Amino acid sequence: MMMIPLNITKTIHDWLYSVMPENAASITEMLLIAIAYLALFAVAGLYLVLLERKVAAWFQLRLGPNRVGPFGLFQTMADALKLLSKELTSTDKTDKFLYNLAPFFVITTSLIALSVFPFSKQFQAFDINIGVFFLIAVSSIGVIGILIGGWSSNNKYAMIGAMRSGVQTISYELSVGLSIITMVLLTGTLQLSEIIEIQRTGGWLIWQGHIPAIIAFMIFMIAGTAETNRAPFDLVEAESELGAGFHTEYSGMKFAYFFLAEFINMFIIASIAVVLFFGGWLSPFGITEGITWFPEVLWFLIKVLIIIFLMMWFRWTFPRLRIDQLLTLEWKYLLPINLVNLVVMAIIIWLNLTF
Amino acid sequence: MRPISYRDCERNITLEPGTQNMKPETINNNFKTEEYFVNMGPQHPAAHGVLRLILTIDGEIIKNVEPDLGYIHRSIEKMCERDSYQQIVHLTDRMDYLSSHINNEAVCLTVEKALEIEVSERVKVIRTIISELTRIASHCLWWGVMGMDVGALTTYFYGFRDREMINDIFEETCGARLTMNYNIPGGLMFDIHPNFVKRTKDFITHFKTKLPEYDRLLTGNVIFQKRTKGVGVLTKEDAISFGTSGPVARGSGFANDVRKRHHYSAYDRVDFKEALFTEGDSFARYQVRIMEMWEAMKIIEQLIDTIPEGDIKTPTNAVIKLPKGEYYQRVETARGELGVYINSTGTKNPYRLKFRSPGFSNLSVLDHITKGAKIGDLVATMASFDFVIPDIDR
Amino acid sequence: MSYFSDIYNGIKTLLTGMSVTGKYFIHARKGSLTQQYPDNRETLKMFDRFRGEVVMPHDENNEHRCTGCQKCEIACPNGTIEIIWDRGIDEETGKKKKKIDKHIYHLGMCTMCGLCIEACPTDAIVWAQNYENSVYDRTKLSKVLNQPGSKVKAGIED
Amino acid sequence: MERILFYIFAVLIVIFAVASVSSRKILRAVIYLLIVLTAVSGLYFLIDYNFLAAIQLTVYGGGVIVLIIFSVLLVHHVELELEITPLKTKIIAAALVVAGLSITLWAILTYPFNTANNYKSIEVDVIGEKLLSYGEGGFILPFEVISVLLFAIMVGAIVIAKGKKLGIKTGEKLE
Repeated sequence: MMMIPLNITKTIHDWLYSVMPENAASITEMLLIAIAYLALFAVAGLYLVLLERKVAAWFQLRLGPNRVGPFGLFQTMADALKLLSKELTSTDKTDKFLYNLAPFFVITTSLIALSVFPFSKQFQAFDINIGVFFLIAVSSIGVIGILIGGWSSNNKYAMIGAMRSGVQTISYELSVGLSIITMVLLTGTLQLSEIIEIQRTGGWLIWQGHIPAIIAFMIFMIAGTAETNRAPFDLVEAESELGAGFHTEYSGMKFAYFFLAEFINMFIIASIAVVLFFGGWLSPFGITEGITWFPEVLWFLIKVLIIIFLMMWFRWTFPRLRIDQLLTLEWKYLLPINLVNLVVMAIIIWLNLTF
Repeated sequence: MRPISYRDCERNITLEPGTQNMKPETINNNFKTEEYFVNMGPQHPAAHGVLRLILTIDGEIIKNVEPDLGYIHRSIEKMCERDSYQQIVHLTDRMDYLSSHINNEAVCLTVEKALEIEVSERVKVIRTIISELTRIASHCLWWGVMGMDVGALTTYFYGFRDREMINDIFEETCGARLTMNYNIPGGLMFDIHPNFVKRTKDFITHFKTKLPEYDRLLTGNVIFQKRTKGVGVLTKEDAISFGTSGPVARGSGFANDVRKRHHYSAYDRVDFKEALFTEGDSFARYQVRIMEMWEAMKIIEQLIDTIPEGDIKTPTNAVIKLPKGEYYQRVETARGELGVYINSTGTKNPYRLKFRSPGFSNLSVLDHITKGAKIGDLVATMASFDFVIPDIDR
Repeated sequence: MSYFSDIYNGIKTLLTGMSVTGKYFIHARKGSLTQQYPDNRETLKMFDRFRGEVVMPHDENNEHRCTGCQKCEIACPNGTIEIIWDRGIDEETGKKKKKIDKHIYHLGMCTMCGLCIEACPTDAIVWAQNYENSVYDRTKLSKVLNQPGSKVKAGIED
Repeated sequence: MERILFYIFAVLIVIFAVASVSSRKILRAVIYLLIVLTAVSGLYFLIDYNFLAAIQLTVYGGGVIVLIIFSVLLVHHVELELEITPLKTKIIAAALVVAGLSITLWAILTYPFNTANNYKSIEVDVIGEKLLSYGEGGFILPFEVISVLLFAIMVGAIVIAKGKKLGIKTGEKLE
């Protein structure tokens, strides 16, 4: 297992190994990294929630949260505190074990997926040689949390939501996977850090792969939005149909986990898009190429935020699809286009038409 | 199929269609599916108010819809029997609160018809303008809610933005935004505010730029069209036999606009088209309402510059006593035909007062046209019906 | 071929919708509809005719215009107004005369229909533009409209 | 370090495997099974068989378990519990398990394992070439056979799902 610590944490790494036996130091280091990631992305998730609320407000001619802290910056913190202090209720005759397991399941899988992203050259916890495939694998498990959460709530709305979620995620995983494979065909590697290295010389992949890459990006955005259960694919929690869908019966922090997981999933999808299509932490046209002190992670975050903004724009503009239309879109439109696109990409690489 | 009782819902017993007893279904199929009950409402985000729908669902498919009313029943008709004719008017604000002015007008017109008093031209024109403004306001809200029900939350705020302008006009003239109670038998409570004409014109110019935006945002949207086209189809025959009215009936090609066919107030002198679509699906009902907003603006434009001078109220006795007899008057609210039936015995209170509310008849169609549809379709259909639950329950 | 034109049209309509919301996003600061309510108390002014609550104006001599004719009480559909009156002897003429003791107004029952104000022959009660009517105790909603020690303005009765 | 992790995974696998077969609530059993499969993939990660681990997660965690959960959701209510197995069946099952376990253990304990010295993780392109090669060590034949099998399964699924409509065509009586 390869661990690439941050430059700043190099000293901590050395210090840990100097004072402790090797095993203990390694375990401590893992724990430290895990806690750092947890804290970082809990905060990131909270601020994504705030961003969503602000963006929604601006789309809807409102002001958005602006009471807690300057510009409402601490609003979601306050919400999280409120949710922490709330009672954890459940319905009668739930399957208590599964009911309590589900939110942790959802949040854990999304946090695991975060570990493989190269946020900058050195900021990557787990540089695995099958990075992209690992992402698909982990994200395919996340749905189980929703399924068992919906089933064990002993609520019919939650049940319908869970069933819809299962159908939706299984179908759209195919499109996400295929559009990722299209790009993998271009790069010839599954390792995320290598994918970015390729883009350093040849330009961003969406430029290298031109037409099929753009189609793959569009399909990835659609399928990714569906994968995260966001509007216009939010049938899982369609509030006008099912109340709140699979998390109807959850309260307090367990609900907050579901909520946070949705936003972290959105972050993951945006991150995949950024790594696969927009050069990850690379600056556009190599502006900050030679500057050593410049935090490359900033470029990554800016790109991710733009993609997330796009998804929010979708959410606050479009009506929701119906369940059969959702499946029609996947199986009659996205999948065939995707397969053709894959072949086109192969031909383009074969004829060396990439830029 | 025997009707579903509450106990059935509690015990979650499956009722087989077409069978009287509880014998297990013998479907010649590998997969036996089980129907189950879901309560949609009375506190459901899709039901605009406290409507309870008992759904029998097979997976996503709806087998039966049974509306259960009474959660907001305030016995307005009975209260009317206790009140004097002036006092009845303000109760009607609370029925269909989105077209409160038109409800008031209906009662006033009935009383005026019974007393055989003729209100001045000025009153007629003002009533017509405010009625049409009310219609636009109601449809604005409906548009926002329609979008919200099919999942586009932003429409709600755009609809409200334009509705607020109309509410401001009402507030300036009548003193209230929603329950205006501006009509009294014999005319209006007081004259319009001096700013009324200017504000109304401002609104019309504003709204003419915003209504095409509605089309761009929602009407043209491919997802919205997929969600509404061919969903909840109501044929013309059914529309007539179920007694539907308003945009629901006109979406099915049943031309029954009261304003056109039974003139009242100043509708006889204005030129407007009756919005009529023949598809009968949710999208047709949607289009009817969008077109009605255009037509309402046309009506206001024709009248706003030429409000005639005249008395604002025709004097009546302080205690109105209707002559013995039965009186009926219908008007077109934003939801359809509202009929007011007064049975008077010559006293100062009505012996019996009955409101034929549009929502109640329209609701009766719901089960008929959503059978076999999906839950999402039910929500879209309900949104296109534009229910106001106090209007159904009264 | 309709397969591809469907896709094209679909994407086109979606982008049109996004352009509408996008336009409002850019103009979000200017076009915001929200009023920051408790902050704008000073500038928030109701319209003249706004029906906030029923009040009885008194002039500087602590005189009101209510004769106690009870027309408002009769006109009210909800029993919102209660008038407790008495017959007192007028100092000038020596005749017995109706005089209000308390003009009680139950705001909690009022539907703001305005019939009482329409019915009042002497314009003794009018609408106030007060819009902050919520209280912690329901009994506070019952108000006595005439101030203590007030009397009818001379020359109103006739 | 790796030893500790291995034992953690091993204990997890054993505990949840037992829990999975002894649980009376069916969805819980499925979740225990999921934990077992995930722990197995953890073992693969431990020995740097990353691709295999990810396959394990995708196919078993994301595919098989989701499908099982799905079918459980369709037929089971949250309160339903499985019946208690009769004693006779239990004894037979236990005997079979003991027999199988002893054979496996015997095989493992007597086989002369070589200690692996190669810590290099296998690249994906190597796996890809192996999968599609028909030379020695190639997997093209099983690959194709599985494809055909999956195709047959898909056709079967469609036929079953369309059962009602086929029935109408053949004139069977349907409710």
